[in-house]
Amino acid sequence: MQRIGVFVCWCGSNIAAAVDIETVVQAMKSEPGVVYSTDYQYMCSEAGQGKLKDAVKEHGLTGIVICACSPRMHEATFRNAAKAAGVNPYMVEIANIREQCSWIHRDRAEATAKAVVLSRTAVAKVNLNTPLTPGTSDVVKRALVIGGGIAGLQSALDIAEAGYQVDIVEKQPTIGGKMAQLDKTFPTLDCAACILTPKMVDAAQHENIRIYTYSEVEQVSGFVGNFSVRIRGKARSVKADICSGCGLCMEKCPSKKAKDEFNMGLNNRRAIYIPFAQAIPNVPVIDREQCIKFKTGKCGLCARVCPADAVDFEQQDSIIEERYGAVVLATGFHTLSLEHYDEYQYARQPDVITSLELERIMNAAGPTGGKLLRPSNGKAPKSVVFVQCVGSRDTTGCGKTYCSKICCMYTAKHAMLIREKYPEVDVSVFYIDVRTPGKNFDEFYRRAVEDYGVRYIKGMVGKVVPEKGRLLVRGSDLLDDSQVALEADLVVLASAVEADASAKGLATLLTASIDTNNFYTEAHPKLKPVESPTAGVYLSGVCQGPKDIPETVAQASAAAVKVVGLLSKDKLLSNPCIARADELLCSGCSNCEHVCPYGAVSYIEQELRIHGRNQIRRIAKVNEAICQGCGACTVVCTSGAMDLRGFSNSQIMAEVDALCR
Amino acid sequence: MHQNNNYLVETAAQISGVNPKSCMKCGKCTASCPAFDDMDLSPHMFVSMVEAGRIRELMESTSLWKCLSCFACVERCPRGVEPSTLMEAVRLMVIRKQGGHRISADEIPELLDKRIPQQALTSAFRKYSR
Amino acid sequence: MEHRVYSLPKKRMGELFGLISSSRQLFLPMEKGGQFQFSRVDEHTDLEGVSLDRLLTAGSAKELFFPQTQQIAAFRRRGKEIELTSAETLTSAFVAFGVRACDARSLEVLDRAFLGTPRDTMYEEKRSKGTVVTLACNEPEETCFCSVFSIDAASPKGDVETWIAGDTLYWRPGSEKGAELTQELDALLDPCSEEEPEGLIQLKQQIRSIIGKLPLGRLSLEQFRPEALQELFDDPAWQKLSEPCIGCGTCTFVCPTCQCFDIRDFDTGEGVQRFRCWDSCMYSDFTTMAHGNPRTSQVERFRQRFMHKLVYYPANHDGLYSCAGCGRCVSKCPNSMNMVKVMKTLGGAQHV
Amino acid sequence: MHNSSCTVKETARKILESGQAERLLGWEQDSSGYNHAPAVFKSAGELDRFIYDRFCGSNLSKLLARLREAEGRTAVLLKACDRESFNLLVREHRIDPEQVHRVDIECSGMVDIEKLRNKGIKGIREITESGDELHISTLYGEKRCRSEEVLLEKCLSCPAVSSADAFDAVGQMEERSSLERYEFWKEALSTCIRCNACRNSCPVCTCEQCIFDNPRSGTAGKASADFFEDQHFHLVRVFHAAGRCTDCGECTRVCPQGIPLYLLNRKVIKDINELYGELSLEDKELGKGALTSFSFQDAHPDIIRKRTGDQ
Amino acid sequence: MSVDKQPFKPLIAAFCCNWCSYAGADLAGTSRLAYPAEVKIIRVPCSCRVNPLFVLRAFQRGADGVIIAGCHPGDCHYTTGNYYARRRMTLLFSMLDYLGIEKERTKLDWISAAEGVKFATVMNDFSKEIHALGRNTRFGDLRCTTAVAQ
Repeated sequence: MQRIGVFVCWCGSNIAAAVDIETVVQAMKSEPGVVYSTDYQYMCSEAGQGKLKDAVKEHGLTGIVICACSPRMHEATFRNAAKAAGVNPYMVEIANIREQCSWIHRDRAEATAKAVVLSRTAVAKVNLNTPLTPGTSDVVKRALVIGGGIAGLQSALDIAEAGYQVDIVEKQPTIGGKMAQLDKTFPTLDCAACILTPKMVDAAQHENIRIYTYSEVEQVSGFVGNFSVRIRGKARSVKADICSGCGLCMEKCPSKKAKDEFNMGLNNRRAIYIPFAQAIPNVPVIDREQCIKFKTGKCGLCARVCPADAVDFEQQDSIIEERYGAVVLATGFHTLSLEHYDEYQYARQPDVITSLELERIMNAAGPTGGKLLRPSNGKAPKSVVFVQCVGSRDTTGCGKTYCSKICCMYTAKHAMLIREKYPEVDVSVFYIDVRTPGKNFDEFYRRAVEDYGVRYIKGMVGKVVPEKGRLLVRGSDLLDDSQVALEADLVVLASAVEADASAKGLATLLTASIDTNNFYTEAHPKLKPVESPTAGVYLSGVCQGPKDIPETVAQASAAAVKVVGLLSKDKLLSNPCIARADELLCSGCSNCEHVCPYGAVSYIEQELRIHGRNQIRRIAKVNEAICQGCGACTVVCTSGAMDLRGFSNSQIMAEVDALCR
Repeated sequence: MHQNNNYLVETAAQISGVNPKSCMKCGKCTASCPAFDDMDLSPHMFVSMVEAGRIRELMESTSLWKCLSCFACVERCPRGVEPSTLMEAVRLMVIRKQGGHRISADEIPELLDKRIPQQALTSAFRKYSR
Repeated sequence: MEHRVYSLPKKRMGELFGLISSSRQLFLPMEKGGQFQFSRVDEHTDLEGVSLDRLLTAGSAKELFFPQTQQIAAFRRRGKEIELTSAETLTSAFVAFGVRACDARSLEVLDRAFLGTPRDTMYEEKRSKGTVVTLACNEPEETCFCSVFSIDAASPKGDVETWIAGDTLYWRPGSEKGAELTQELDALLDPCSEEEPEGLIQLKQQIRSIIGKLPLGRLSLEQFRPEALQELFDDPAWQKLSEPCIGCGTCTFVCPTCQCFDIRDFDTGEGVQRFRCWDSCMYSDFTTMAHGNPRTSQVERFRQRFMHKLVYYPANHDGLYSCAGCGRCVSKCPNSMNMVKVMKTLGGAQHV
Repeated sequence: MHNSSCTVKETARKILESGQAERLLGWEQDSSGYNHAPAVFKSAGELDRFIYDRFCGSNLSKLLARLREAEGRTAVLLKACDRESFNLLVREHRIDPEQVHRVDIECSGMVDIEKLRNKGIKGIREITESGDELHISTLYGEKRCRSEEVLLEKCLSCPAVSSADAFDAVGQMEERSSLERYEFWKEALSTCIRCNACRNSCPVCTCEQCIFDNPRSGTAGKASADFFEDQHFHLVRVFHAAGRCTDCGECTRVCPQGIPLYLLNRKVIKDINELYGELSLEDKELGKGALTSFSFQDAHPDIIRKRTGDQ
Repeated sequence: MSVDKQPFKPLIAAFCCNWCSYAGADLAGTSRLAYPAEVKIIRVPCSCRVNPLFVLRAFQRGADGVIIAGCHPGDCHYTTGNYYARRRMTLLFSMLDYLGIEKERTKLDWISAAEGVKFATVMNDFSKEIHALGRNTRFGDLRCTTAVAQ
């Protein structure tokens, strides 16, 4: 049985004016468990807290009820006071008789009666409270960044700069990601490589950063502060430690038929290759599906010419096991495959290209050396038509329902760059809406229209038809209420951004949730935009939703700050008001696991002694470091095995009883 | 019978099952329409007028009868609005209002004209007779 | 004391019920929610629902004397004081009409449990106020095996014994209580001239002949002797027998002789109301004590029920079996396991 | 039925003889001709007592869950209505599918002996089947009855037996006024004797300890002294099965008081079907149920207030 | 009923999630927005913590109405709790309605921490509905109602 002290606060006249304090004090004296009941003008004051501490000593209180303002206001204050007096802070409950009583009820008798009910409800709860202690767990001072694009690099650099170890895992042979493929960046039109490659070098040279390229995360276990991760380094077939990156092997390689992924398949590469000149690491990789040696067993030319003897056809995948305190997801994006959009003829007409392909064509290091040429015949185009929203804002299931956010700006950029370099080329853009929120963004778009003479047509393209070696683009001009048919030499499609295919698998590994579009879900859309619902897992860049480079970098740094904040702690204290399964009642049905938003519930086979007999049962275990205490699991538990400390079934039912009495 | 406007809007929605509010005014329907040149109201305007409740005007328009029901707009619409279905609904409303047969099998030979697509005639027969 | 037989034309039974219910509460087998059970009849009741053709009510007549839930006491909190009130409610005199021979025997079984030492005053109160009017079973069913326990369904023992033979109700008081009731009904009941009228003799013969043909009528009780207790207890067959048992309490709740109850407190928020309610030895929480539960597996619980009925009870009560062969468990078990199968399996070679 | 009965027995024999399973869960014949109890058969020799006929209504998957700890594989016979329960038990880890040899058997409807009795047929000695008729030989003469008239409630909407819509009765109940529904349930549920047959036969109810048996749960209410407790018991029972109930019909079959419990379970299923439809593939893969998943577009509970206008 | 001396004073239990609706109630208080005193709040961490048993318990103990308030869809502090609550309560309310319990006695609403006005409005409206319905006689436990009825 508890020894409960009730302290009724006047809050000056805030409570006392509407509630008869003495009635409440007297009423509480006859409540079960109450051994002391008193009042004071300002309980939250130094003197009020002193009164509480004295009462604890004098009456040997084990539980405390404060009838005062909202717990959101002073719960922490009174818990600390209780702690100072030697009572467990979680033995304190607040009856909210100010915000939810004295401030809203005019009738004194009515307000007093309600204050009594609210107070006795708190007493009923405290009677069932148990002392709780926050759990602690250690923090491994190393972070893992998954994805080596601009998002991952920025997060890694920021974490490393703060003095913590970071590993980057990148599945491609080089870091750099999508940004490395871009030509210029809006709205300043500076060259992407010029601003990205220094960051790549910084990361490669940073003493706190390790980079695992051509590697993938294979298994994750553990929880915030202590994740165990298994990384598979795929065999490059080239010994990275001795390769000097001279490039001889690539020159000599006779297999030349592989599509160059970096150049969006616009040209071919060798079977042994470095994706691009500034790749990091500057170590080639053998594409085993293309390599003649791997296909037929004959050749091996690269090995023969290599001055460092670095080519190793026998190389095996390597497995790296490491522990991390935090994980940053920066898995980036892809552009939507346009197979469902027959009307644009993308698959059939080489001169219908995507914007990312145009980036490579425009890029000085690209397949055309930076000259705008038609892929079909290598001739300069006279007219270029851009089509916006291809696969975005599409609710039919072929594309994506969301706006890809970046297309309006990069299309304006492309249009402007073409008009600048080739003023004789006509450029038209079909758009539904032009969306340019961002610093200097709208000005940029208007410049394309006003200074560069890009023709913006409000309407959509219905069909692209090949005609006499050119492309006839049939569209509508809604402002004019007309159908337009433009002859074009190049049609550029702004295909939708979609989450990288690896996102879904990683979400499962990390129990980070994803939305229906496979973008990672943030812990809170407004207040926790860089945290995933799984503690210790953070989100960086487009993997959370479409965004441009400045936004990506901003989020990457924000995620890094969160990681640094976590790694700076030696121990993590966890909220003790969390779920716990009664192992004797648990039936192992997995329902709690299904609803836990944090993946805090796992199942173990445990030997239990039941009726004097040992039995192995499958039972739920809540990871105290991960559980946030929402209670979703408690309600799906049919046997009532799962309960929430601090808000237990019996506590809430006692509250209901007291409230309805 | 006098039909008030709300009734017309509801009927159009009921027959077609189309929600014109999902239109994002991209104009892809109009861009795709092979009968555009003959129409005074283009498909996107059609949707927009249904949304605005201007059904009576649509019922009186001649464009209504120019639609070939080729469903290019239905196929291409990224929002699943189905302008052609909507037109069909308004056509039905006109027909139901006027009642009776508008075409019979006997009349078809007379109407046969090389310039009329056969598909149009068949669908007209299907639609305008009972 | 031998009582004489009275008769009443069957069509006047409505008047009989009216007369009984004018001075006492009357309970008759009636249809309610698709089921037949003993229900209170008064002047407003539509007697259409009365069914005396249906052999058995879903629940037995036990409910009238030992209800499923009965309040014992109430505790109320006054500040920090507790006020106790006993929930002694006095029963008014009542008549249960249409009780079958098996149910009537079951009351004898309950009497031994409740009216021994200590006496169960709540049961005693109801028993003393209740008059049992039995009714002979014109059409026994294949699930009946009362004859195994020497119960004569053709001549059911009760405070009053009745028969419906053709168009006539025959009425014979069987006890003082019954005689009193008979006197109250003087205006309606017509004393017969013979000691046993011809119609009655014929009916009894007819019933006995059917009982002779019942498929379960010749079960043997020979094996179920106190001396065989240990042997039966250790019989490996229990394992197999209990396999289909899912531990529901259906058999115990429809059983006319099951007498176990639990005491439960209900917290009303301001106090406690204490009830007693039927319990079932088939339940995992049956007789749970501080240390746990004495029977932790279903096979033990299953064995307990049948051992109690067939061995422990007769051992303690002069050979009276705690089963009346009503057959309710035979027809109601969800998984078709029942007393009969137990008796056949354990009862000796001739039935295996 | 007779044919399939022989085939099932033959299948059972093969399984036990070949050692595909250590034991087989089936039904054991009773001399009454209808009271066949579920039983475990450990060898082909024991199959003499095996039966599969019109009176094998019980759902064996529930009993299978109890054999979880038995050594070796158990073969189980599953009628169409029992299969979903089996799947659920697998989903909720109450049965290890590796330890089970599952045999799907045909069924053309099971007979409800209570319905037969309600037709006034008593003193049953033997029941034989001929075409779609049952011939019942009783102490009181020969009786006949069309088998479709006396099928178990669960068979009446089984696609294998009938084309009736399982939700018709629920729909009719919904049509009634609130007060009528209240009166209906008050009468129906007040006959409940709280014997727990519905719970204990339900394949969904496999908790190690039921909250109704747990005095600490605050819900244990053995003494149903107020009508609230009858409502409460059935409401909680139905709710615990919500999104999990497979409409196997056991609760209705076993209720000794004949309470139409299917009207409750099917109401939840109907609601789930109408409001939430099929589970997404992903949820299915994860083994989620209707109440352990959600969609952003789910209806707000106010939809209930709008649904029927009456008081 | 007409002989009742005292006017009907209903009892309404309001389960409010700690992060949105409880804060919304606080804001209503801070803004001095009145709602009937019969509305009494129980704080829960999330609307998904509300077990249907709690709702039934409240009715058993004599509550005339039960309302659950949580974060708006998409705003849940725990990201998904209110979605689970929405489904569960929809099915519960539907089942109660099916059993013939007046469907106006139960409600679920979304009230954010900024919606003090909405909190007061919702509670006022709900209370009005309960007043119109009168005492809960179909779904209470007679053993518990003595105190309320006095």
